[in-house]
Amino acid sequence: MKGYSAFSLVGHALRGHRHWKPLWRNPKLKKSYDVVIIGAGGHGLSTAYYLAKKHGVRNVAVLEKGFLGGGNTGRNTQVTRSNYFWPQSAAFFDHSLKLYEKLGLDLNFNIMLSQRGVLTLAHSDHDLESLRRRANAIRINGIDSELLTPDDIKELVPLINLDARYPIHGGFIQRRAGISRHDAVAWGFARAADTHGVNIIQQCEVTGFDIADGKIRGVRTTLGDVAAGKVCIAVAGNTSVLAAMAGLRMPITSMALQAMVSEPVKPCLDTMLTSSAIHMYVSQSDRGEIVLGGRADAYTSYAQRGGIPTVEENVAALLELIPAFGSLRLMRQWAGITDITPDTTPIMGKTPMRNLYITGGWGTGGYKAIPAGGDTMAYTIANDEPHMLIADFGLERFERGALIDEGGASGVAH
Amino acid sequence: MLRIACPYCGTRDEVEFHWGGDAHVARPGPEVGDAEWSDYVFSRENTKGVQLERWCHVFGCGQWFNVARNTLTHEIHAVYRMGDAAPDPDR
Amino acid sequence: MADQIGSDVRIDRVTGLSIVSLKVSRNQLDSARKTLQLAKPLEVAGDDPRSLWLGPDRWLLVSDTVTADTVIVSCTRGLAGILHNAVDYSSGLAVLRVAGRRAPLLLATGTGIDLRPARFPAGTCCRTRLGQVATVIVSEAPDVFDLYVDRSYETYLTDWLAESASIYTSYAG
Amino acid sequence: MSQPFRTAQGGRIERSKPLLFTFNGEPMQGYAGDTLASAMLANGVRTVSRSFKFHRPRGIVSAGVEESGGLLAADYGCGLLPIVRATQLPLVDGVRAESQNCFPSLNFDLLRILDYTRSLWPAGFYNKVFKWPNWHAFEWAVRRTAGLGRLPERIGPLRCCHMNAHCDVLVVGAGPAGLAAALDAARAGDDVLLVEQDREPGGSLLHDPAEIDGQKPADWLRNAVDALQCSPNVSVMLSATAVGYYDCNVLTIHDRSAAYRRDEPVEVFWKVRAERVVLATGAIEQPLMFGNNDLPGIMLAGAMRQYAARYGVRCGQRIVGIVNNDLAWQSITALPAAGIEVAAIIDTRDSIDDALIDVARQAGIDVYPGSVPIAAGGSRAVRKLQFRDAQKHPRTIECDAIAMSGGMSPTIHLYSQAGGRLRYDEALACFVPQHCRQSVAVVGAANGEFAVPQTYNIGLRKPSPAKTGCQWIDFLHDVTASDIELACRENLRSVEHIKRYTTTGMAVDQGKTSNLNALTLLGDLTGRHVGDVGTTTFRPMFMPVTMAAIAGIRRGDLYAPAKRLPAHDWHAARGAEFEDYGGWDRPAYYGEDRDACIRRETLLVRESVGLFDASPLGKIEVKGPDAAEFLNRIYVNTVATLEQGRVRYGLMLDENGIIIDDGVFVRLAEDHFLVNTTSGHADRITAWLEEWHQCEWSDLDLVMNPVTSQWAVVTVAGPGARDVLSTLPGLIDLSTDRFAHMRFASGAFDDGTPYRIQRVSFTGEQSYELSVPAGFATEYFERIWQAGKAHGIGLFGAESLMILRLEKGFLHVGTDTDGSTNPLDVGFGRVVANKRTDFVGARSLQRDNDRRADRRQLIGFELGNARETVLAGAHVVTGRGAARRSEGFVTSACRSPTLGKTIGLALLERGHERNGEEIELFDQDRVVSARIVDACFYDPDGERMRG
Ligand SMILES: Cc1cc2nc3c(=O)[nH]c(=O)nc-3n(C[C@H](O)[C@H](O)[C@H](O)COP(=O)(O)OP(=O)(O)OC[C@H]3O[C@@H](n4cnc5c(N)ncnc54)[C@H](O)[C@@H]3O)c2cc1C
Ligand SMILES: NC(=O)c1ccc[n+]([C@@H]2O[C@H](COP(=O)([O-])OP(=O)(O)OC[C@H]3O[C@@H](n4cnc5c(N)ncnc54)[C@H](O)[C@@H]3O)[C@@H](O)[C@H]2O)c1
Ligand SMILES: Cc1cc2nc3c(=O)[nH]c(=O)nc-3n(C[C@H](O)[C@H](O)[C@H](O)COP(=O)(O)O)c2cc1C
Ligand SMILES: [Zn+2]
Repeated sequence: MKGYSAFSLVGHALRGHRHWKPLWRNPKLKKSYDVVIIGAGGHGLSTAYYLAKKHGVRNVAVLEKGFLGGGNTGRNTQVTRSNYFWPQSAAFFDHSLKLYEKLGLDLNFNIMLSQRGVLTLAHSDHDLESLRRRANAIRINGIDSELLTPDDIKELVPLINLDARYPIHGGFIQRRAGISRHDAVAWGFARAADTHGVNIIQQCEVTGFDIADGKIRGVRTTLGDVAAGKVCIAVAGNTSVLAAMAGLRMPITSMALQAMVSEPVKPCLDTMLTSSAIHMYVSQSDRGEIVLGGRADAYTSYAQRGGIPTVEENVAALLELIPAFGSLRLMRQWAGITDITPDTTPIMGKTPMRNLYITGGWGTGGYKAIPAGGDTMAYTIANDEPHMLIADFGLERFERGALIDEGGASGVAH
Repeated sequence: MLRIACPYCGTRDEVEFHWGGDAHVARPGPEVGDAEWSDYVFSRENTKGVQLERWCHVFGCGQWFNVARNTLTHEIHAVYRMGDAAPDPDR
Repeated sequence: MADQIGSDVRIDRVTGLSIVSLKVSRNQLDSARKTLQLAKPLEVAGDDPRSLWLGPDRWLLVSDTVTADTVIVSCTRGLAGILHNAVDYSSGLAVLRVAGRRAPLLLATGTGIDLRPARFPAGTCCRTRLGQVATVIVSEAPDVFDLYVDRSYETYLTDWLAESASIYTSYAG
Repeated sequence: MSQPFRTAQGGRIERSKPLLFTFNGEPMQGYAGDTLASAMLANGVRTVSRSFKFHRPRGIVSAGVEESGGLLAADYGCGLLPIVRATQLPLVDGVRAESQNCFPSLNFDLLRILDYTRSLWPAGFYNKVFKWPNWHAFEWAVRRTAGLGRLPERIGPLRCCHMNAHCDVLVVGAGPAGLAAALDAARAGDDVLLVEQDREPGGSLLHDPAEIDGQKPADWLRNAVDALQCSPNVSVMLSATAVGYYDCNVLTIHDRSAAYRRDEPVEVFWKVRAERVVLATGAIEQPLMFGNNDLPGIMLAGAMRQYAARYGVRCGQRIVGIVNNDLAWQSITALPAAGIEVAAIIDTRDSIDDALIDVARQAGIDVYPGSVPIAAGGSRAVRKLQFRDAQKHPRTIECDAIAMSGGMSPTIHLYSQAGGRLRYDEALACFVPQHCRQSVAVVGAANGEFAVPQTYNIGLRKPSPAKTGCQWIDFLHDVTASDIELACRENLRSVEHIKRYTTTGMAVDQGKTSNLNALTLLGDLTGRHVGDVGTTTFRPMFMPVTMAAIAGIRRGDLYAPAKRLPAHDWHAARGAEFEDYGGWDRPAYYGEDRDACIRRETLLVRESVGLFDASPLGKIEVKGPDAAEFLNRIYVNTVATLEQGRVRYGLMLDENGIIIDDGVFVRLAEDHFLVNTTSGHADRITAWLEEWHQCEWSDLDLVMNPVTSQWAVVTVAGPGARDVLSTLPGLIDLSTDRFAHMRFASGAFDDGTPYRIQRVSFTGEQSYELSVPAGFATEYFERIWQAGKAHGIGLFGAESLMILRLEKGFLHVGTDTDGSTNPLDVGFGRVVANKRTDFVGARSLQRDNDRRADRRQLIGFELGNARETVLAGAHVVTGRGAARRSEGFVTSACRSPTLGKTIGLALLERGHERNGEEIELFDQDRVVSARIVDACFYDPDGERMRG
């Protein structure tokens, strides 16, 4: 992998930047692969990367119907945290955060992880009790979490309005949490996977599976059929669609989750702020835009756009917390299709169909999980047994009724 | 923003309604096995294309009804009352 | 309580109404509608008590002369043999009257329903969402609307109308 | 104060109405009818701000929404707002304008260093560096250099609201095309809404002298406007921009018509539902690519003509035109009339209509067909232009302004938002509308009709071959042609990758003047046809919208509705401290000192008698032959066996077997029930019951009527409860043998007021819930209050109630249960076992997982040490340090005033079989020990409750 560094940048600058290598190649689709991964989002790409890097499985293709990183990975609000309630979730997401902390150097690509802290607000004493419940759970899980008083919060966010319609009674913060650059994560993993020999094929849509005696043998695509030893579905909002091609029904609803940005201004918000009570979260990007989002538009949608009611909700909630933002202007709104599960916990691992694996159900919160998701899925695919960190995330948990209810436990799941 | 034609009140804004998921789901009896039961409780059609779904006009007449809506374009092809038969798809 | 915003719209509280909430079994709707001349969809019918259509099986019966009990009794008599439930709801709802040239515009700042006179003539009644809360809007006469809202929201809706009216007035001059 | 660049006469400005304003503190003068931009140009201002990334000087480029240079901070009464477009701001008296993004001053900006070291900061450089030790170490610096402008210090006087509207035809854009469309619709008798973002209608008619329908544009315009004003079914909105086009022909409009007033500025956010939409949004002129094409003084040709014709402003003394199309010739040849010297027109096309050339020559303009612009010269503003003529001779012309035109591009943003598909038109060299699902028509320039009746010839759009100076693509994000080349070289060739890697088109103008050049260049570089390259996705907002306008009046108390008790004021008068409980404003306690009050109220109920407002309790009447059967399917508990006049407690589950609500239900009559829900869930459970009846069991014959708000509920609890109530004339005999615990009765007081009374207890004391019509709430609270004085009655709030019920070990759904708690976990095993018939969620309780012994089950605990306390949210832990593990958590806890010790409830693994066990409670690293005890801490046999 051609090194990126201050020196190489200066060197290339002197030569007019005429000699930079492509981030990835455009290989031709081969007739067969050991592993075919459907979807070149963060999860598909990191799974491919770790398969090649850690498990020596290099004959891997990642098939992408559009452009790589163009799905939810390329349109999310970047919250990167591990303050989850249930031990299984906490262990998994903290593994992810730890990988994120080293990812820039590991991939030799700056993913701009900004550990500015994620602050969750409580708007009533009852809220505060459940935050305390969460904060303690997280601490016991070995993850940093601190309860804050309204004064502490005012100090962190001087612009905040403590006696809002839902007054701020306190909150808790995970200081190691923060945001990172969504596109860079996709591109960094793509570039690294490519250097390890992975074939990333863009503009190649999977349209069906080749199934014989209960086993997946390959996939049908818009560029022709491909034989595959193993296949992994990593398509987020389209999980149900792909699963249906293999005859599987999913406990998933695909909904449009919106995000929006203001015009960029000089730094005025240094932490990531979230509130489950009023369903809104906000941060300021490095470029200066105020980036906010909230609830999904509450009905099935595969159209990558949202309506106006949610925008009104989110903006009104934002101005309730930070009235000063009222004079900023909203520049753009967009949406991604999120695959939401009943317990807002992902669905990872093997499926009833042999050689078919799935990593989905990421819903509104799978960006922060990209490194760990890839790491554990790569293990699961390579060894045909679930990695211990995701043992409880399997599809079978629904039949058993063994849900991991993070939604109920932690409100907004971004 | 969706505009939905309530069969009782006429066309109203999305914000007056509550989305209720798949229509025409049969509730199995207590005798079924875990697999069948969880399929009923958790599995969703989640159709990409025309989906039959339930909506309730919570801010209006309070009635539940069914809608045939294209989840890709958000176009609404049919609205029909609870208990009415689903419209023929290739219409 | 009478709140005057400019000369173009005023908001008053209407008191002393007897209101009965009537629910009729889905199986016997037709006979019920006939015997009591209940309002058709999106309409107001009768004069005392008047019936306001809220849904296919639900009406409000409103009188400013007789008590709710009298209305209920006549219901029970009229609907003998028909499964129904008529309860006094006079205390459950607050009624606000919004009147004046700008009344429709004031309402339009908070509801998406089509209030153009042609589409919402006097005698129209519909339950909708106004300023975030469920409200029954009855068009009594051109530029005169009665709002029936859950009692617990009366203060909120009144404040909401006042604030909206004041902003709109300073906008439109 | 002179306006050196103002023409002697002409223009639509009111020279009789001078207005004063300041730019960077310097006083200047303009006229009513000016925009801030035209006024600044009239005063000879060239450089107005600095660019986003490299802090290069920026001047005014356009006369409209596409402005990429004239963005500054301006205070017109709403505080010093950042990123105000000078071309969009009507000049109002006293505007204070300041340059943006420059330090220490506009003319000397330290960060220009970034420009001189430009080659170190190509597109995506930050992905390659700043990785070690970590990004956070560099981030602060990068953040400070980024960002346009500052958040205003103070919050301005601006107020905002929404407006909803319906119409048959919504016409966007009041140029000739829009006006014509509006007139047609009006004649057809449709309700028409015509919106125009400019402050006057006319669009290109305001500066284009060409005749239209054989009339002078001004006359045509006047006639059109008069005709529209005469038709009652037409309304025209000015200074109103259509910003969003959503499903079902819903459009949003940002109405600034009242925004620029000093007193009471207002912005309105419209949501319009239209049967049909006509987009007459015109077209935006595109820049050309050549060296230093971003220098102040380089403007769009059409804009120069607009400034001359509409504002009487000369954009320079000696101008050179660089063009590739006929329309631009019209614009430039119109300038001399305004006393502007045009030195030359340089056209990249080889063959040009002779008529055009003649016009130019007559105006004394040199003409250079088939030429290639090389680069503009000048440091802070343009001084000269270098180009190569048809004979490939390098030439240089001195000038103080350049009028460029790369051709028109239709304003199809809204059309694309609507889901409209675009097609690249070879002849017009731009994207034009093709097909749309929604009912929308596109007319005029927006539809590619740039020059009716004349035809519109345009040459190839391509970057200058010469490498002198940077060729800027995105003037706002400082993206150059070489950035695009670099991205291609690094194989980011998809249009979406290019956008994200170079950030072209992502600035505050959303690429209005950069996207087309970027796409064209990308096509060239990757050997693709522009049409195949495609565009990026157009999304709302077409123009950025003030967030306060989007929020409307949803600020402060109006952000979300609060429910009020019928006797709210009565409680307030008695010192109630109100807090939000599930959407209701309820007394948390009465008095000053929170803890003292809560303690006092608790003991009061235990020792004498307390009064509590329980009005929010959900009340739903269920009536009909199948009512019992229906409720039997809803509740975990058996309903059928309940006798008339009796009350029973019940749990409701969802289909996954999780507890969603609890409360008592009453059998009023054989076929008539009253269901009580928790206060916070009244609406949700009403909907829940309706859903099951309408969607699943519509065969069951019953009717439901929610009566929550009709009945106010006065809870009287404590040893003296009966004595107090018995004083109410007309109430039934309350003696226990007549009216035992869990009984219900109804009647009327002597004054005729109807009442309902049920003897149920959430406090563990003798307790009655008396319901009277909400209209009588205050009266009856007062009466009982007076009657109770003799018995030492007092008020108690929600907080002490929570303690009272905790001492009693009563469950509070949502506090002591969460998204995973089933009835077995809270000790309802026997009830479930005894239920013979199916009910909602029953089947889920059969799953092994729901019967596991090691589930988290509800238990009671007390602290050994009388002085210790613990808070809800603490966890029950085993092990130390890294080995520490949570076995569950405390759901409720308090220091019991009655028992003088700290007690609580917890959801604990295998809790039910661990009675008596010692446990450790962990809260933010503090650990206390406790003992598991029976969950009922007070009066276990319930004598006080039943007595
Ligand atoms: C607005 C928004 C905000 C969010 N905010 C956060 C946040 O703050 N923090 C957080 O952790 N998470 C957040 N999320 C969730 C997060 O973005 C996703 O969970 C995560 O990106 C999922 O990654 P993925 O690789 O599984 O899916 P994607 O990135 O969507 O990749 C799936 C890919 O599969 C491709 N594909 C689909 N069908 C096919 C097919 N048939 N053939 C070939 N390819 C196909 C798609 O084109 C897509 O590129 C947010 C999501 C959205 C939409
Ligand atoms: N004498 C003539 O024959 C003559 C003169 C002028 C124009 N024309 C023809 O008319 C056409 C140009 O006129 P046109 O009406 O198509 O374009 P136009 O530029 O004249 O008018 C477009 C109008 O739409 C407004 N607008 C754009 N987006 C908007 C939005 N989102 N919200 C609100 N307003 C918005 C603009 O401010 C502008 O006023 C061309 O065909 C031209 O040849 C002919
Ligand atoms: C964190 C974040 C910040 C963004 N900032 C900007 C921005 O400054 N300008 C802009 O035009 N779009 C911005 N976008 C939105 C993208 O332009 C784009 O809308 C989004 O990635 C979805 O892609 P699509 O609109 O092409 O479907 C941002 C997106 C994200 C996730
Ligand atoms: Zn309805």
